Amino acid sequence: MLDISNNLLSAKNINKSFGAVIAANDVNIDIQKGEKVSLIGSNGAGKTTFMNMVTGYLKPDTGNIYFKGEEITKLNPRIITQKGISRSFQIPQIFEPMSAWENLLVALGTSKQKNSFFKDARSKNNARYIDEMLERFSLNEFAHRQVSELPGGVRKLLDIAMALVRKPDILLLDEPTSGVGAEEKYPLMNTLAKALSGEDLTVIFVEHDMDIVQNYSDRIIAFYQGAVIADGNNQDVLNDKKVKEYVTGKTQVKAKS
Amino acid sequence: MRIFRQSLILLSSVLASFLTFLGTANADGHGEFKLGVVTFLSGPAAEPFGVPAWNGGKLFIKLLNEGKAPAPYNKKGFGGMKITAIPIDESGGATKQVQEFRNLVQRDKVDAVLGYVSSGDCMAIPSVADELKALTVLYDCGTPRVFEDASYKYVFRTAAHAAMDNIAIAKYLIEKGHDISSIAGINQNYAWGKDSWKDFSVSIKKLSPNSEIKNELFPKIFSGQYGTEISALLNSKAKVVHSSLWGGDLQSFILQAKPRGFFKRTQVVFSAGDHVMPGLGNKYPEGVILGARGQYGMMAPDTALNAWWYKTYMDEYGVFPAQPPYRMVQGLMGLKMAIEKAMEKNGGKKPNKDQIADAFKGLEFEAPGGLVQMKLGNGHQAIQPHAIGKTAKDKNGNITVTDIVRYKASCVNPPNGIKAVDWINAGFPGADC
Amino acid sequence: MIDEILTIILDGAIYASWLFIVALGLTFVFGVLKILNIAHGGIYALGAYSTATLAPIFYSLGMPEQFVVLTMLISALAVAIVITPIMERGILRRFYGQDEVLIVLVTYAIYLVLEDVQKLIWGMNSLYVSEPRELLGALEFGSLYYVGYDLALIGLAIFCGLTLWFVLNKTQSGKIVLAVINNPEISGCMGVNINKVYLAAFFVGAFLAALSGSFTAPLISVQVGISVAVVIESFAVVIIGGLGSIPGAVIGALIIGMARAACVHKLPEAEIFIMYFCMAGMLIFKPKGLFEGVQARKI
Amino acid sequence: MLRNLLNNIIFQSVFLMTTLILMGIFIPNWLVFVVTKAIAYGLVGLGIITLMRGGLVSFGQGFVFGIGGYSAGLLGVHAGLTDAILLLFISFIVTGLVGLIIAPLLARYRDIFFAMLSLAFSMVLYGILIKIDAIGGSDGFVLPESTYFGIKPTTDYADYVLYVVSILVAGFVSILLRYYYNSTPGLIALAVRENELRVEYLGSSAFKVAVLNFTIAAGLGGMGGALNGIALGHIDPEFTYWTTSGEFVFISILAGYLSVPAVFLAALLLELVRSFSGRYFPDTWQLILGVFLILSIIFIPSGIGSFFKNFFDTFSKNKKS
Repeated sequence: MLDISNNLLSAKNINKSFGAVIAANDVNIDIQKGEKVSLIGSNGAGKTTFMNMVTGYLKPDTGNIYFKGEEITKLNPRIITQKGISRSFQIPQIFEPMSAWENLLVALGTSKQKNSFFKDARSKNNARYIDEMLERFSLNEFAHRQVSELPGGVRKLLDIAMALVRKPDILLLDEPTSGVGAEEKYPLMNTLAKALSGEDLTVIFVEHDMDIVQNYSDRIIAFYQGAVIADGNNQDVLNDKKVKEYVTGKTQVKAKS
Repeated sequence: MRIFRQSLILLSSVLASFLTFLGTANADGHGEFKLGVVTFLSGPAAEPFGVPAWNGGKLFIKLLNEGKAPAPYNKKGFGGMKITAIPIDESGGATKQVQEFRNLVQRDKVDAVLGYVSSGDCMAIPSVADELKALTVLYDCGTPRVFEDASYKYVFRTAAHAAMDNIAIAKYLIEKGHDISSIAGINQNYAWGKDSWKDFSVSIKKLSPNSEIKNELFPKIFSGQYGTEISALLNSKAKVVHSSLWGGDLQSFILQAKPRGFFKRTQVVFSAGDHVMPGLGNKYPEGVILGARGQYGMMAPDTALNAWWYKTYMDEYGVFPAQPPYRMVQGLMGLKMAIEKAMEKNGGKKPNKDQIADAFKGLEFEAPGGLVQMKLGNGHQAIQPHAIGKTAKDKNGNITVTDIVRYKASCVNPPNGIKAVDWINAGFPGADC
Repeated sequence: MIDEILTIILDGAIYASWLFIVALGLTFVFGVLKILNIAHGGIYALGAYSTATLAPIFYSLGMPEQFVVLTMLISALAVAIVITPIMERGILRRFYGQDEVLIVLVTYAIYLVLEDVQKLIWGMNSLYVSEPRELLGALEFGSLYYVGYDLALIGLAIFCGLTLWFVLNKTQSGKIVLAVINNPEISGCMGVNINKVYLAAFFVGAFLAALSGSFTAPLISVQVGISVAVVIESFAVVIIGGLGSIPGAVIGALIIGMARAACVHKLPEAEIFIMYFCMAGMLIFKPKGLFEGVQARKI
Repeated sequence: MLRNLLNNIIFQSVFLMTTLILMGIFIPNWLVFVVTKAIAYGLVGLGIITLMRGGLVSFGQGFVFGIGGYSAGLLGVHAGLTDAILLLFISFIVTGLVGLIIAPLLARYRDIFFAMLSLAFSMVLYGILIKIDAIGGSDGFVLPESTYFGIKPTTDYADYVLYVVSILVAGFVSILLRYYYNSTPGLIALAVRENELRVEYLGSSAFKVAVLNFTIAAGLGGMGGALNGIALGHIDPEFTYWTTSGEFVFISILAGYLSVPAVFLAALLLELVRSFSGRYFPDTWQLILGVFLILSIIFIPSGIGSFFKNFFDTFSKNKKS
C-alpha cells in the first residue's frame, strides 16, 4: 500500500478475459508523475483493454487500479475523467455535425462545475480560451468547419485537444497516429508534443511506430497476449529478446513492406 | 438584416395561406340552410350507428330537398330552404369533437348542428354550443345527464334518453312472467354500459325485490373477445342476462356465445339489440328479448309515416332500417318542425337561432317511431313511446321480432324535473301506463 | 371450486393463445428490425377481411369443409405478399438507419392509411365467416360447452410459437436472422444481405399479423375499427414479456390471459384494469420486461 | 447597432408576438382558436424537441399532456381555480415534478426503448383515467370558463384573450428555451445526442442531461395539456391516448429540432390539415392525414425548421445525414 501513494497511477494484478481471449494477464503497472510512457504490442495484445480499464469503460475481472492513492477500479468513465484522467480515442470521438470550435466549446463546458442555463455558451471568455486552444494545436484554419469534413490528422488532434481542456493529470492517447498518412505522422506528433509541452502532464500512449515511440516517450511497456513482457526505458525494452520476437519484429517487417 | 427579412417572409407566407383558407371557407348562401351532421364515419361505432344513421339522414335530406316526403314533412327542405349538409366524423374523442364543432360553427357558419352518438360527446358539446349560441340537435346519445345536470338554451335532444330502454325491459320481463330470481349483466366499461346496467338492475330490484344479482361484468369496450365472460355467465346460472353491448362487440358476443348454448341456457335481454339484426340476419339468436331504443325497425308502429319510411329506406339500401336511421330522421324532423314553426311566426322569413330555439322548446311532432314530445329538461329533452319484443323464427325461417309490448312515453320516462336515477330508485312514481 | 379453477385456466389459456398469436408478429418484427409496427393492427384487420372475402368463395366451390383452414392460410399469405413490398420496400426501407422513433411514426401513418383502405375496399358493412368455427364442434367441459375451434387456437398458438422458434434456432436461415438481431453491422460485414433478412422478417411478421386476423375472423364481426384494440393488447403483451422476445410473448400473453380470466370470474370490477396493472408493475420493477436483461447503454 | 438589435432573440420574439397578437384581431374566430390549439400542441412539441436535442424521443407525451389537462381541470372544477395563467403555471410545475420523478426510471434507456416505455406509461394512465368515474371516466368532464386576473371576459372575447395569453406564454417559453439551447448545458445536450460516450469521457453526465430534458419536456407537455383543456373547455382520457402522443411526435419531427418557431408552425400545419381533411373528406380523412405524414417525413426529413434554420441561429447547421 505504501508505494501506491508514490505512484500517480498504479495497476495491481489486473486480469481480464473476454470468453477464451485473455486481454489482461496479471498486469502490474506503476506510473510516476511526469512520465511519458508508450504502450506497444501487436493488435490484441491488451494495450487498449488496459486503457479502457484505467478509464473505467471496462472493469477488470480481478485486480485493482489506483489513482493518486485512491482506488478507481469500479468507477465509471465520467467520475474517472473528473478525477483527472482524460483520454483520446483511436477513432476520434468527436461531435460530427459540429465545427471544431463547437467541439472544443462542449469540452470546455463539460470541464466546468456549473454552467448557466441562460448565458450564451459562446461568451467572450469561452471564445478566447478556445481560440487559444486551437492556436496551440495549430487548428485555427479548421475552426469553423464541420468536423466530419476534416482530414484524419486534424480530427485526431481535435480529439486530443478536447481531452486536454480539462487539464488532466494523466492523458491517455490511443494510437494518436493511426489512420494518418505516413508523411503526416511526424508533423502531427510535433504539433502534439509542442501543444503538450507547457503542461505538467503524464502521458500514456499506444503506438505502433517504433520511431515515434523512441522519439516521444521515455519509458516503454510491451504487451503480449495480455501480459506485460517488458517494462523499462526505451533502450532496454526495445532490445529485449521477447519484445523483438513478439512485438517489434513484426512491426518492422510490416513497416518495410 | 437577412434574418429580419426572413422573418417577414415567413410571417407573410403564413398570413397569405390563412387568407387563402378564409376565401374558400366563407360562402354564405341565400335560401339555404347549412346543417353540420356529426356522426361516426370511422372506427368501431361507424358500422353499427354512424353509417346507417347517415345513410338514413342523407336519403331523407335528399327527399326533403326534392319535396318528396309525406305530410307534414312535405314542404321543400326546411321551410323552403335547401338543406346543405356537411358531414363530419365523430371519432376521436369528445375534446376533438368540441373543436370540430367550433369549426362547423365558426368556420363553416352552419345554421345548426345535428349529431352525436357518443354520450361523452353529448356531455361535452352543449356548453360550447351555448357559448357560441349555436343551435344543436343531439339525435342519438343515451345519457340522461345532459339535461339533468344542466340546462342549455340552444341544445335539444330529439330522442328519449337511455333510462327507458332498461325500465321497459324490466317491466316486460315481469309482465311476461319470466323467471327473474337471479340476474347477471355484461356491459361495456364506460358510462353507457354502467348506466344501462344500473338502470336495469335497480328497476328489477324495485319491481321484484327478491331477485338476486349475480355477475356484473364490465369488459373493456371494443375488446371483441368474450370467451371468459361467457363461461363466467354460464357458471353463474343466472336466469336473466342483461347486456347493452352494441356494434361489433354485440355481434362478436353473439357469434361467440351462440355455439356454446348460451341463448338456450339463459334468458338474454339486449337493451339496444336491434341494430345488428340487418347485418347478422339469421345468425341472430332466437328467444332474445330486445329493445330498439324506441319503436324502430321491426318494432315500429303501424302508421302510414312509418310504412313510407321503412319502404323508402329498404328500397334504397336493400336492408330494413334499424334504430340509427330512425333516430337521425327523427332529429331532422324535429328540427324541420321547429324551423317551420319559427318561420311562420317570423312572417315566412328565415328565422334566427333564438326564434328556432323558442319554437323547438316543448315541440311535439309525429315521427316514424311514434309521437315525440320535447317534455323533459324544460322542453329540451324528448320522450317517446317504446316497444320491447322477443326474437323468433317466422315461417320462412327468418329471424323476426314477436310478442311486442308497447309502452307509453309517460310510462317509461320520468316526469319533467325528476332525474331518471331518482325516479327509478323511488319506484317510478307517477308513471302513466 | 376445482371446476371453477379449471374453467379459469381454460378460459385464460384460450385468451392467452389469441393474444400470443396476435402479438407474435409484432414482437418478432421488433426483435429483428427494431420497429414497433403500429400498422400491425391494420394488417391484422386486412387478414380478417381477406378471410371474410375468400372463405365464402371457398364454400361456393363445394370442396371438403376442412380445407377452409387452407383458405385462411392463403388469405393471410395473400395479405403478407401484398403488404410487405409496399410497406417494407416501398416505405420503411427509406428510414432504416434513421431515428427508430421516426419509423414508429411512419408505421402509425400507415396504420391510419390502412384504416381507410379497409373502408375503401370493403365498404362499411360487417362481414361474417362463422362457418369455420363449426368445423370442430363443441366439447362439454364440466357444466360448460366449449367450441372446439376456440380450443384449437391453443394448438395454433403453440404451433406458431414452436415453428418460429425452430426456424430461428435450428435452421441456417434462422441463424442468419439471429446474427442480424445480435449485430446487424457485423452481420453485414460478414456478407449477410441485411436488406433481404429484413424483408423476410417483415414478411413473416406481416404474415403472422394477417394470420391472427384470419383466425380471429370466425369469432367476430369483421368491420371497420377492429384493429384498434389489437394494437394496444399486443403492445401490452410485448411490454410485459420484453421487447422482441418470443418466450417473453408467451409469458406476457399467459400473464394477461390468466389474470384477466381470474378477474372476470372472481373480481369483475378489476377486469378492465388488470392489463394496465400488469404493465405498470412491469414498468416499475422490470422496465425491460421479463425476458430482457437490462442492456448496456448503446454507444 | 441595428443589426445587433435585429439579431437579438428577445427583440425577434417580441416582434413576432406583437405581430401575431395584432393579427389575431383581424383573422376570423375559428382561426384564432386553431392557433391557440396549435400553440397548446406546439408547447408539447417543444418539450419533445428539447428531448430530441439530447437524443431522445418520447412516444408517450400524452402522459404529461393528460396530467396537465386533468390538473387544470380538476383545480377548476373542485378548487374553483379558474385563472388561466395560474392554471398553466401550476400544471407546468405539477407535470414537471411528475417528470422529475419518473425521469430517472426512463433516462436509463435510449432510442426505441425510451420511446416505448414512455408510451407504456401513457397507456397505463389512460387505463386509470377511463376507470375513475369520479372524474368522468371515459367521458371526461367540462371545465369551467377561465378568468384572467379575476376578470372573466365575455364570450365574444374569451377566445381572443386566451389566444393572446397563449401567444405570450409560448413566446416566453420559446425565449427561455432558446437561451437554454444556446447555453453551455444546451450545447452539451446536443453533444449527448451525437456521442454520449464522449460526453461521459469529457466528465459530464448524459443521464443528468436526459433527466433534465425529460423534466422540461414533462412540464411543457403538462402546460400544453392545460392550455388545450382550457381552450376546448373539455377534457377526456383521449388526451393520454397513444394517437395523441403520436401527433406530438409528428409535430416535432415535422419541425425538426433546429428551430423553435418551426414547432408551432408544424403544429398549426397539422391542425389545419387534419381539420380541413376532416371537413372535406369526412370518410377518408385518416387516409389523407396518413399520406400527409408519410410524405412530409420522406420529403422534409430534417424538418421545416431546416428551411429557416438561420432564423434563430443554432449551433448545428447540419443534421447528420
